[in-house]
Amino acid sequence: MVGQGCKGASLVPVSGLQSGLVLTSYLKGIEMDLAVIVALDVVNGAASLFLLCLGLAIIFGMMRIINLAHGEFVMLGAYATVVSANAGLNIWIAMLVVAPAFVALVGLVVERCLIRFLYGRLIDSMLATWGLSLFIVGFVTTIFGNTTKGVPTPLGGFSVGAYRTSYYTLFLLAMALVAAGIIYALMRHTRFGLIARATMQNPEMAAKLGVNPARIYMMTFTLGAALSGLAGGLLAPVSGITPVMGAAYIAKAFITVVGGGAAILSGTVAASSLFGFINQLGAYFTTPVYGEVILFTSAIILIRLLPQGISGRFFKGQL
Amino acid sequence: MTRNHKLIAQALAVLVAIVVVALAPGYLDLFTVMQLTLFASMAVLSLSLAFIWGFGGILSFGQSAFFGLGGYAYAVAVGNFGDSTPAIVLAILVPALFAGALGYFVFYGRISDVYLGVITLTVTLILFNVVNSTAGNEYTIGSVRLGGFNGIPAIQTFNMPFDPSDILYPEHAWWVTGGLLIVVYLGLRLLIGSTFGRIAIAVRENETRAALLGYDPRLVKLGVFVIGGAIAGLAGALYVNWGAFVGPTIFSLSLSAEIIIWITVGSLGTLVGPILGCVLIQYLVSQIGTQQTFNSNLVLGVILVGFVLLLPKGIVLSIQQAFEHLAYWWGQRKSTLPSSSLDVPAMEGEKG
Amino acid sequence: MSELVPLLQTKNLTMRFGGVVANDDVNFTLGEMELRCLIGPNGAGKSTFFKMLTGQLTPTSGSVTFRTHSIAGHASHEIARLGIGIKTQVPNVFNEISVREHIWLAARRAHATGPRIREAVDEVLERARLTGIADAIVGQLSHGQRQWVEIGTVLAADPELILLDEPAAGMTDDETGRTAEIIREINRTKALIVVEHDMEFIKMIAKKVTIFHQGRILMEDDCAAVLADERVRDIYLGKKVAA
Amino acid sequence: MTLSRRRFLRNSIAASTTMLAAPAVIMRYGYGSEDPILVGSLHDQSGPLAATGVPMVDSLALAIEEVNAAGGLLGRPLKLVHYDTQSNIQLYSQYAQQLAVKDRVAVVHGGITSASREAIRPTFDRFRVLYFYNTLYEGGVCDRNIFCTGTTPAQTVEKLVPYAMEKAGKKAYILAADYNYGQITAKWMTKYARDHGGEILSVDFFPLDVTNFGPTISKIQAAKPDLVLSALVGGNHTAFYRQWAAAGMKGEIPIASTTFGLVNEPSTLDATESEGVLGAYGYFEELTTPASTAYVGKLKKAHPEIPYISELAAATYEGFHLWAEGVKKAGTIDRMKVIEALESGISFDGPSGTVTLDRATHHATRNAFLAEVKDRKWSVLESYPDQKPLDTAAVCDLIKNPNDTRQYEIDI
Repeated sequence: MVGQGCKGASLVPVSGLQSGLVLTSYLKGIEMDLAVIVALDVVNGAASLFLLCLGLAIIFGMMRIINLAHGEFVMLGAYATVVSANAGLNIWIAMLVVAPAFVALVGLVVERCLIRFLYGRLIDSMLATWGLSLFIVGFVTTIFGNTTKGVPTPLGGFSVGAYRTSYYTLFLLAMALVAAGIIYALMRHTRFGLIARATMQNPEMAAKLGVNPARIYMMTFTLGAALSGLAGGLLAPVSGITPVMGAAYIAKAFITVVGGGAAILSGTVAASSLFGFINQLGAYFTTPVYGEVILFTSAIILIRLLPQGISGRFFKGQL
Repeated sequence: MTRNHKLIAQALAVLVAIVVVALAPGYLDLFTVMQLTLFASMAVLSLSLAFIWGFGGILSFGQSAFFGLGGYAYAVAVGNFGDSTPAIVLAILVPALFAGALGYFVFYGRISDVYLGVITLTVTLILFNVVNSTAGNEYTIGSVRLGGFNGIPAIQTFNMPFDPSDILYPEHAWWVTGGLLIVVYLGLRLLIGSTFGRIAIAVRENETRAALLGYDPRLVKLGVFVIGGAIAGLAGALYVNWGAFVGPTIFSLSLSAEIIIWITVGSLGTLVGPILGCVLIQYLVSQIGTQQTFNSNLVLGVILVGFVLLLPKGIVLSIQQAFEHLAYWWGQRKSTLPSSSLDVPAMEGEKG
Repeated sequence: MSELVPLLQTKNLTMRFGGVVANDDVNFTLGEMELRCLIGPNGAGKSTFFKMLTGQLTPTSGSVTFRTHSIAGHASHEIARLGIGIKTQVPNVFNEISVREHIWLAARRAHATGPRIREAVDEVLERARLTGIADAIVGQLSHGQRQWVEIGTVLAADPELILLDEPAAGMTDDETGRTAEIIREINRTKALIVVEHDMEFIKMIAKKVTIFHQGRILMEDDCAAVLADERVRDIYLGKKVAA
Repeated sequence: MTLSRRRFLRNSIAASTTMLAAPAVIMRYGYGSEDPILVGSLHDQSGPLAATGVPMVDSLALAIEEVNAAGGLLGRPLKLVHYDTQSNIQLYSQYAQQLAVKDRVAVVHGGITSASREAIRPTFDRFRVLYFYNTLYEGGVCDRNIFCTGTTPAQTVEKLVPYAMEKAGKKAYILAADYNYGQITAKWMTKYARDHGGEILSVDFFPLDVTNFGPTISKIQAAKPDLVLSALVGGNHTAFYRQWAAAGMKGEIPIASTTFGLVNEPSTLDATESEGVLGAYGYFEELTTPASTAYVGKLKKAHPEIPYISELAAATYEGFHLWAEGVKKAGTIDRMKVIEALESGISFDGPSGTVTLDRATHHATRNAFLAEVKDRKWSVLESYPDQKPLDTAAVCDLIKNPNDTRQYEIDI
């Protein structure tokens, strides 16, 4: 490890040196508060990733449709929040009610007008949703222009030792847990959940049970859209709001969901925890660039080792 | 009988294509010729995925990785050698080798379906990130700076083979690019008709059955993948020759997706379709940018959705079907079995 | 037929999926040019057994020996090249390819030269009565026709050992009879293992019969003895076995 | 490869072209050179860079209107030929060829990212079309066919870093976008910090799609700097300022940026998030000189939806007028004559003050301003008149090497 004396001695490898410094001081175990903060970052990274992926995972896991307009659904959630909050609505209502409700409505319309013609056609559905994503970006740009005034982050910050972080981080974590809990309860204890699980495991079986798969698909897509909208609403106060913001999310979400495998909840939880952990730690100890490269590389290795995703190996047949 | 007719029709079409390529510069203005050069290089890229997806059943979301590698390999090599001849060879070899390594990793790991898509996509993203962070002076290969996001500008374009002083004019570049497009098309057509091509189609149709007959599906897919990678690399060199520039956005997700769009619009499982789809979409995108009324994304999005809903089989197969229906109506055909398509269409979504 | 020269031998072959045991300690021997029928209720492990023989599944434990080659866990194409061909339970064909091409793909592995391959293709087409639909696309054929395409494909590859999983399923009486005839004809030069439910069909072809039950071999005897056995009747009538 | 065969090939090709060329000659040279002078524009109107590109085109259109209202140039009206490059580098190359070969424009204004400029610069060199790049960038382009009218680090970063250190302290932490602009700007920041006795604790680069800055904010806190220097770019990176404020860091460590506010960040962020950020550019909408207020008034009247008029729009406006001055002086739109006229020290009094073209570098000597965000507006604190492009001048001398076409990376 490089000693403190090197500080500022050379120009180019500065960031490497500094991460080395932070790493040594971290490993020395002196700065307990820093360790807590880093742990919070990691958990926050995983929680945001989980929230971002859940809607995509539900749609993919149950319908085998990869919704490439997922990022735009998130963006619509953010816009719904920002627009209603700036119009004077309470920020919490804007985030937690308006965003998911609005995007659910969009999802319903999209399912009725587009997706329902494409069931069982994985590639076609990807193309159509890609087209949809372009359309939504163009539409939002036409209405709101290229940028929009955001909303400030609620809740404020707090200190851990010498470090400051925001309560909102904790709130995001809580919301991830709540979302996971609600989906779990929905899947476990409702008729919709029962049918949905049956559909997940064997679509033909479900059809034989006399369930109307079209209705289930419609509800699933709407639910997935609502969750994407919720993610957008929750991220609105901590992101840059532009019509193209969705593009930043889609690749990572896609990789995470596929890495997680077919089990919606356990797979997504496992994959987003793993990838969030790797990405954030990688970003912390090296640079954000390598954080991403490390994330992508580990995703490749994971899929190579577990060709059916994490849940194909460890959570077979579970939620 | 019909088989022979088809062959004659195809030979005629190729002949017409050769004549069009040869005569185009005389009848079209220079800009149109240059634009056609671009379209033709992109069409070669389109063919590379059309082959591995339509005939090998491998859907790669990262075909632009090989395209980009080919472009960069050409740019670096031509900058160092000063002669485009070995550079073009390298632009084909480097992506082919890379496809070999990646394909070995993927196919021998029995990765398929959407997982394969994710891996190829992710490799593209890694390449983008890596090349993007090569802005510093230390990232220099020979005498060529990689240049990070800004890319490598003012790349030397094609010269006459082994004569670097004789740089091709735009018209000649068109002959080279258009000619290579025809060569690649014919080569693929022959390959598909060959034993290897027929085995590849069998593997696409039913991997288990092919293996139970003694064919190694992994090896066959690897072969298809490497050929696709090599063609994409060639396309990369042609593209760089057109624009004299290469940058990391060549590895972008949107280009990878666009190739898939070309093929779907044109008709998966054909070779003519992907060429048509590519030219059509490219032309459309460049036309959209010349108008100010509508947001470009909006227009492109509507067209794409419309295509998937109204012409899901793509242009070529839809037209062909329409013709077959017509022919049927006129009672010119007695066969009880509807004939197969021009090439063999893939059955997507029915697998797995 | 004698068992002096085992063509195929499995020892303690076991396959587990998680907690489910699909095959348990199967010791099975087949002689050169033998024709064996496998029977047993659904879920008895017959198809799993076939999949292990053809490399589609890697056994949890135990060995499979084909002549002198240990083949357990080898890739399907390697086993196929040693000379084991299979017709699977559900028609397993190339849907978008013509019948002729289908047979050709199998025949070209077995024969060296072009003319010889074409000869073999025509011969198989004739034998499987596919000549009339040789240029049709397999995916557009009926279920029964596709069964024949698959049988033809297996024949064209000219393997030493042929595994047939329910060859007569979905066939008319006429076709069933023809299938039995072909099986007997093949058996003049090759060994076969045939899985079937149809006892009438078994009676037409069987010499020796092996009964699978709950993943194990329940008994192995000649046809008449097996059909007379109390336990076998119980199994097929769904009663509990007192063994 | 024998020469004779190659020559035969070339000859026969030439022969066939001549034979077939007859109709083409008519098509190609069918346009007359009377009537409007065409002005090309390549800016992104859709995609991630649209927010940057739209005001630049609007500003260019305004400048053309003004010249037309005053009777045009050389007695001919001007016509804008604009293509939306859709944030796509390939389309830059394509439309550059279209402008150069098909439309045969007299000049092209455009390019936003350095990558887009580098993609089209060789095309304009090759087809001999004069090119103006009006964007703030990292400096170093040395090419007689191009004029760069935006500011470079020596004009702005050189002011911003010492000022911020003076105010906040000597220890700085640099955050920059992970591409050439960010990387080179980070080097300049480091240099200027060192020159003034400062110390750089760390330089972190971020891909343009990074949206989660949690680990970075922790890292910054662990390093305990007096000052954060930011060259973050684009909508996604705006998230940094929000997460920074959310963590309660806003009042703790001040931020100075070379990019913040170039599009419209102060007005899209909440006051609590943007308050106190320092920036230095060649122009601010808030400047109260008569030329500035007149320009802002006209542009906002024509395009009320423009959220903020930054250096990018102003430099585009000034760049166009500089070209017009050059044409007036040369008395022709012939490329070489206009270049020579522009090299004679042409200047224009624009919204940012007097802008003069530098002969040796083809960059602009122009005023720089330093400002601080106050209540979602920039409050201009300092102005630095007539800043020369010293960074590019260190590596580029087009008087001595008129055939140079490189972009130098300046050794710092």
